[in-house]
Amino acid sequence: MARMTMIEAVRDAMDVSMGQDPSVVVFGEDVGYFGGVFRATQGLQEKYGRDRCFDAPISESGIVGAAIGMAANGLRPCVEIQFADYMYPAYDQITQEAARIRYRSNGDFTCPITIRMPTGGGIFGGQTHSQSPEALFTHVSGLKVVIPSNPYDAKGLLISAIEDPDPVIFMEPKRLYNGPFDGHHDRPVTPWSKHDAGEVPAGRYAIPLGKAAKVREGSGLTLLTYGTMVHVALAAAAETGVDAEILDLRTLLPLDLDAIVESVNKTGRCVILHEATLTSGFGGELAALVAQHCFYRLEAPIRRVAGWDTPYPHAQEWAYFPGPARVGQAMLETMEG
Amino acid sequence: MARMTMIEAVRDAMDVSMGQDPSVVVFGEDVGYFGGVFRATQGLQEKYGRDRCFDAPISESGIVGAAIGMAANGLRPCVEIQFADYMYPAYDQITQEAARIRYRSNGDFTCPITIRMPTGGGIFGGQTHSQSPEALFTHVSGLKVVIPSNPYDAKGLLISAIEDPDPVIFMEPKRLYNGPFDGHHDRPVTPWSKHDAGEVPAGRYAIPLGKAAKVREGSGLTLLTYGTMVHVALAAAAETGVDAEILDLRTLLPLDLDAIVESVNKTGRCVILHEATLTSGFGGELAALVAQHCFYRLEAPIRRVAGWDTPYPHAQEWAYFPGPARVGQAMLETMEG
Amino acid sequence: MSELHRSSLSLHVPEPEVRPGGSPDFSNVVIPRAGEAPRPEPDARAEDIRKLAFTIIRVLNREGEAVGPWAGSLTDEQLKAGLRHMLLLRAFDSRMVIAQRQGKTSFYIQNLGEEAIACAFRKALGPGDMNFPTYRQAGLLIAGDYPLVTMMNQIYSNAGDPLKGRQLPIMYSTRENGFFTISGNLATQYPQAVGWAMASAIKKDDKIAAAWIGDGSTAESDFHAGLVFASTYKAPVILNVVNNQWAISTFQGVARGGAGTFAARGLGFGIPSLRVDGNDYLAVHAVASWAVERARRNLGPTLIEHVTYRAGAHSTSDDPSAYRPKGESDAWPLGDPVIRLKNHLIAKGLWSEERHVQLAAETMDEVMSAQKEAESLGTLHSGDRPSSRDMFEGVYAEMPPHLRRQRQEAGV
Amino acid sequence: MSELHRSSLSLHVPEPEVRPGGSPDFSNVVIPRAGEAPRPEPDARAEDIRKLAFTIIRVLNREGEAVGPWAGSLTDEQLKAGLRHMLLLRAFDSRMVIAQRQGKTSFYIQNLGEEAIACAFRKALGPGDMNFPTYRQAGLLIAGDYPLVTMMNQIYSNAGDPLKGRQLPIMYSTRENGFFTISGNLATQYPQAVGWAMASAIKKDDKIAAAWIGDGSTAESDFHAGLVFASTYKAPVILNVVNNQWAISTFQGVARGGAGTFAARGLGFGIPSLRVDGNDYLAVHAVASWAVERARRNLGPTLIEHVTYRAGAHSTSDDPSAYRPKGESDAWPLGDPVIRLKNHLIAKGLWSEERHVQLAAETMDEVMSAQKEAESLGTLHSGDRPSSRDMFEGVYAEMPPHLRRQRQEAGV
Ligand SMILES: Cc1ncc(C[n+]2csc(CCOP(=O)(O)OP(=O)(O)O)c2C)c(N)n1
Ligand SMILES: Cc1ncc(C[n+]2csc(CCOP(=O)(O)OP(=O)(O)O)c2C)c(N)n1
Ligand SMILES: [Mg+2]
Ligand SMILES: [Mg+2]
Repeated sequence: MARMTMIEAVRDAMDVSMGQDPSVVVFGEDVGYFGGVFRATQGLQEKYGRDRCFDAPISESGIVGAAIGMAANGLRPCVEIQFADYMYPAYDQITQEAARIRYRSNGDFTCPITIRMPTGGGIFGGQTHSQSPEALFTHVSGLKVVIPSNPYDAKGLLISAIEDPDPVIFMEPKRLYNGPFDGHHDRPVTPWSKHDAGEVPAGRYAIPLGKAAKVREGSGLTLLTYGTMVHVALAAAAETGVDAEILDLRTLLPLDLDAIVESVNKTGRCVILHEATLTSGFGGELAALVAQHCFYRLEAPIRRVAGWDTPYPHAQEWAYFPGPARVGQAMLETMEG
Repeated sequence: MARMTMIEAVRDAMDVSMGQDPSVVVFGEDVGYFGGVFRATQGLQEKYGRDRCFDAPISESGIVGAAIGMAANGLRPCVEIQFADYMYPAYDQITQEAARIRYRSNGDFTCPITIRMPTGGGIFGGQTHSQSPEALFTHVSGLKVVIPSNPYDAKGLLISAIEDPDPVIFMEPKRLYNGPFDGHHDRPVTPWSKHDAGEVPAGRYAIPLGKAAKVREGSGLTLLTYGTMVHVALAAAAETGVDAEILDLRTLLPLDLDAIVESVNKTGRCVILHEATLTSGFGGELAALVAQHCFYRLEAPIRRVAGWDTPYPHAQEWAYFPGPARVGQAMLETMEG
Repeated sequence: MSELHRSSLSLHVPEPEVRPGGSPDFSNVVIPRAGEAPRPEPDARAEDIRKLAFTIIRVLNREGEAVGPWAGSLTDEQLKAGLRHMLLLRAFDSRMVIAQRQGKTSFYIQNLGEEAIACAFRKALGPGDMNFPTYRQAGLLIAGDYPLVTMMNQIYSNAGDPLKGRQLPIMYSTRENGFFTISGNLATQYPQAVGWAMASAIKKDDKIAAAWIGDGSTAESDFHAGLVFASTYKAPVILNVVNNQWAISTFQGVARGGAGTFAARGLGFGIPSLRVDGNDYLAVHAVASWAVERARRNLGPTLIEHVTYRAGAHSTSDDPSAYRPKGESDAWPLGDPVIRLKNHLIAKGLWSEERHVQLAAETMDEVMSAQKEAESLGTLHSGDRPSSRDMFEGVYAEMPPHLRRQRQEAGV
Repeated sequence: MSELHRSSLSLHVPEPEVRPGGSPDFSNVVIPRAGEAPRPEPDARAEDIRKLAFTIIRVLNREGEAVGPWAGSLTDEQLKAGLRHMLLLRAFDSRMVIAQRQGKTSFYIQNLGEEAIACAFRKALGPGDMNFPTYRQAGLLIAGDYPLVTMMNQIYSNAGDPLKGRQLPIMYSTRENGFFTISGNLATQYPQAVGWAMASAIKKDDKIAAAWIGDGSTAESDFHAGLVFASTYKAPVILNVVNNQWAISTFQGVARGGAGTFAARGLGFGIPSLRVDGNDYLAVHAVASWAVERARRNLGPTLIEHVTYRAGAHSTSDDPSAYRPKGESDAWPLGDPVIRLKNHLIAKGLWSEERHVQLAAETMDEVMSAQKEAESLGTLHSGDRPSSRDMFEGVYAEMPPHLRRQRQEAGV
């Protein structure tokens, strides 16, 4: 067992996967010699050779398109999109091709690929290094969508993603790479080495896709979230004293509906939190499910806290980011009715 | 006043717009000499010349990219994507560029473009001629999203879209081109010439974006829908006898929340209906809004009826399509509790 | 600062020579003589053979003789088999177009006039090689001896459809026969083919891939992505462009723009690029074999522009008389691939008009008996069909809970 | 069926000659002599001038003389102004890199080594022409006399930022100065530039557009879309490719693949394509003027590959010592654009080392006083700043109800 950052955990997952299965290949922009702009693939080219870890041309559709072809020919590509904000050129290949190869060929061809992408804001990255486009994937039948919130989960979930027989979108909250950011941007950052979830076992272990984690037991309300916002929610609970039950969804598609319904039926109240723009965000789906399945137990309106419906601004980053104050207030209001 | 099909109404809107404003140009795949695969632009090239209505190469990103540049240089392009299913190569240009030009340049550049696309199924078009990707647009700040359900609205809304100072996604339910399809695929099709909304005034008129239409007054429950499903909802109400108030949303972004809240607060019950895949569809957002704003008036869980979470199949089209039977059942269940 | 006198600009919008009402005119299409184009060594550099991207490699001359350095890649038996495949495909097309009109299926796309390309190409490939076809390469299946009845089952979405009714007619898929699942979205398969070939190289395998695209679709972005990856990683892939002059109603000039040919695009990537007479079975086979050798010897990709003419409508949803002149197909200077191969066999003394009529009748019989068999399994609106249950299967390897719930809700 | 002996394939992964630890080696970069390349008429056909896509057009020789047919496009005064612009840009960069390190802003991208390209190009354009730049063409603004302080206000996201703090630093926008709002997404601006130029032609205007892209970004799909549209509609646009050898850590060979040059890509579209010495202010200006004349005369697009070297880090987030050898920048055979123009002016008797030092000091003063002014308006984390209210404005021309509600909720 070692303490790792989330980047190290992600790298370790790829290392383990490449080590155990020669069909796993890794490529993307700057991932070869240099090891990626976030250094997630550092050392993999040296260890596994240039034809298993290499630089790709700056063509996201080419990267995903080639990965699909490789998967059809027996490989298990794990590719990197440098920022989630740059997945759009690949959106056609991801949604119209990868997601449907199995279905349209009735299993004659399959598409076991993993598409990693750093996601979310909080690094003053402006409109094109901050986006959280998960809802653009959760609407697509045939994809799986995973967002870890800590190093331990990141490694176990990424190994599961790479081993999964279907295409998995693996979104890495970049603000968590170095530590469990709780939204207090003006306070010193805690490193993962000071956090329990920074403990990452060596070797292979897998966390099943489709299972949420209860990161805080509580009875006052249920807070549904994922990624960076898990830590913001924890901070808000601590600061408001609201006895929130906090679910880290981890996999958005397929979703752990049972865990959600069980918790909301228990608490009778629900707050939903994500960093992405509110309208048509994944929070809409969550609210709809809760409203449907827990209707007779709900004691207060479901509240959503999310990024505003604007592009992600640069200077106003902290006014945009749904930090602990906004989350705390939504919790308190939800406790009131 | 003339009776028109929806295709004729769409064509008439472009004709009127091109006639009154020389900066309006129309292009897309096969739209020039031939007049488009659905014939929406028939005659426009002959009338306005080859440099105002012309064929584009098969490059959706090029079509939208070029339109953005033209808009920045004073034109008002109205472009056609041959099927909504083929908008994906343009998704980057639409969501990362068109939608954000005004914001990121603080109004120094703007993007008054209209992107028309036939949408929805019901024509045995299989996975790539049947999709309803509206939720992939409603999550994008800076876009407007319009879906008409009849010829009268189509013309008035398309004129508004073309005149709008911002980018508008204009989705045309192709199953409605020739008549108000109510989901009974095994019955003869009613033509628009037999329907009141087939009455389309000559010349310019505009229907404001962002306003829903109440297509059926009722007190039992509120049904929220748009496009083809408006007619399916009407059929289901007639067949079940449920006294549904049916709102045709017409514009999904910006949404007419006031009309929705007013109606649901009155009826206390709500069914949401769309053809797109259920999970993370626009119905999720609608349900979340209703659950939030009408919580204390709701007497039954909000039900969503939608396409299943599979790609749009070919042979099983009518099992996939949320027809009057499914809608009717959801209405009855919602009346019960 | 420019000191130029500024004259006003105007937009150039390319248009075909002739539209309905006019008479077909291909006088601007330069057709080089058969046998003229040289045959370079397969390890030639793109720059050294660039002329082959601006001519048309042809083997069969007007007299039906096979001439020049590209001749001789096929035995007599293979030639006769080729003729049979093309006739089979033509019969298949004609029956399926009628079946669609009869409402037995929703949609069909035919290959009329372009039969030589896919049929001959298929014979240059080996077992385990993989095509990434468009909807207009049914010849790959026919020449690969894929069962006609299975193709029809797919077209009818009937109980025998290997794709369970999920796909639009003619969107076949068969890994075993080296035919990747067709996509309705144009061009997406181009980088996929390159990726497949790269995987072969990564695995140190000896299988190669072939990508397919139409003239109009080369404008799509994924065409570029495919070329970039093929060029960078020297992937063992053959990049086919089928230039049949039309993209629905849009003539090839709109996608081609100012370049003389589509093959020229490949040169911009340093990829050896050749144009071939797509209506000449022998030429297609020879050029394909050359490219296959390159790929197999790890010499990298080849781009082939097949010059042909879409003699039929774009699809059963289309009526070309609205946008191209009557008789344009007959005026097409490269002729008909079936007649040309027939004449060659006759010139060689291997064939006769009588045997041809007989073969045509035989292939039609074969198609009709396959059709009968397929229809006994059902058609789109009657007989046995894939179930609604099938609709919910295969979205994922394992059905997740939400789909299970939906299937229950659907009561299937 | 292939009869070939099948040997196993292997993947070709291009790599630069040297990595950290090695010594810089540009011996494979062929540098033609200055003055050697011919200057064709602007209405030349792409095919007839294809050699210009494989050489490097150069004007300044080793002695600092302007030689050959491309010389002579600039007056002495213009040359001195060019030197001033480049020095200003260099001073600007050096101050802003420091400002970023001091935490006054979040991010910066410098132009070091590439100053000649944007500075000289800008002077070939006329009023009303429009650039669609990347983040590495600040020289367009500097040479366009755009106020330094406004640039800095944008970089600082301060109260004077014309973009209200919404954009990442250096993502400038100024319609008035012919500079389209920069996107963080690579290559998207290429088809937009072509569209802008098409609009000019549709309006029968006389304004032209210039598209900009880096070597690495030519792999993006939108590069292709831009070329297709430019080629088809003969749009009055100049398609610039700035080949600075690197795309973050990836050397240009990964995007270029098997083609000898990036200019070769343009030839595949029948677009006249030229390579120019990007570190030679005179050559860039001459080639740009030639392309401007082509566009203005409605002769269509031109592709220009500017051959240069990214002497600095990719951005302030990057440390190039991790992926390229020390001293590679100094070994770059085309030298430094500032020194080369300085030497030319000295050779012409128009300049001296003293005056150069003086000019460098003057430009640095100018930058520093602009900086002082900008900082008086605030920096990213201190002083006056755009408000949270500004965040909600400008998403649409008119604020829709849901944004109004959100603004209220935010209490701003
Ligand atoms: C991404 C995308 N855009 C548009 C279409 C609609 N479409 C189908 S076929 C076709 C024409 C293709 O022409 P070409 O590539 O020349 O192939 P051909 O039909 O001639 O074989 C078009 C525009 C599509 N299927 N996919
Ligand atoms: C669509 C997209 N993909 C990836 C990136 C990340 N990225 C930013 S700059 C860059 C390298 C660009 O290199 P090049 O085009 O050569 O331009 P240069 O930086 O050398 O000027 C990359 C990969 C991006 N901004 N947009
Ligand atoms: Mg074609
Ligand atoms: Mg570069």
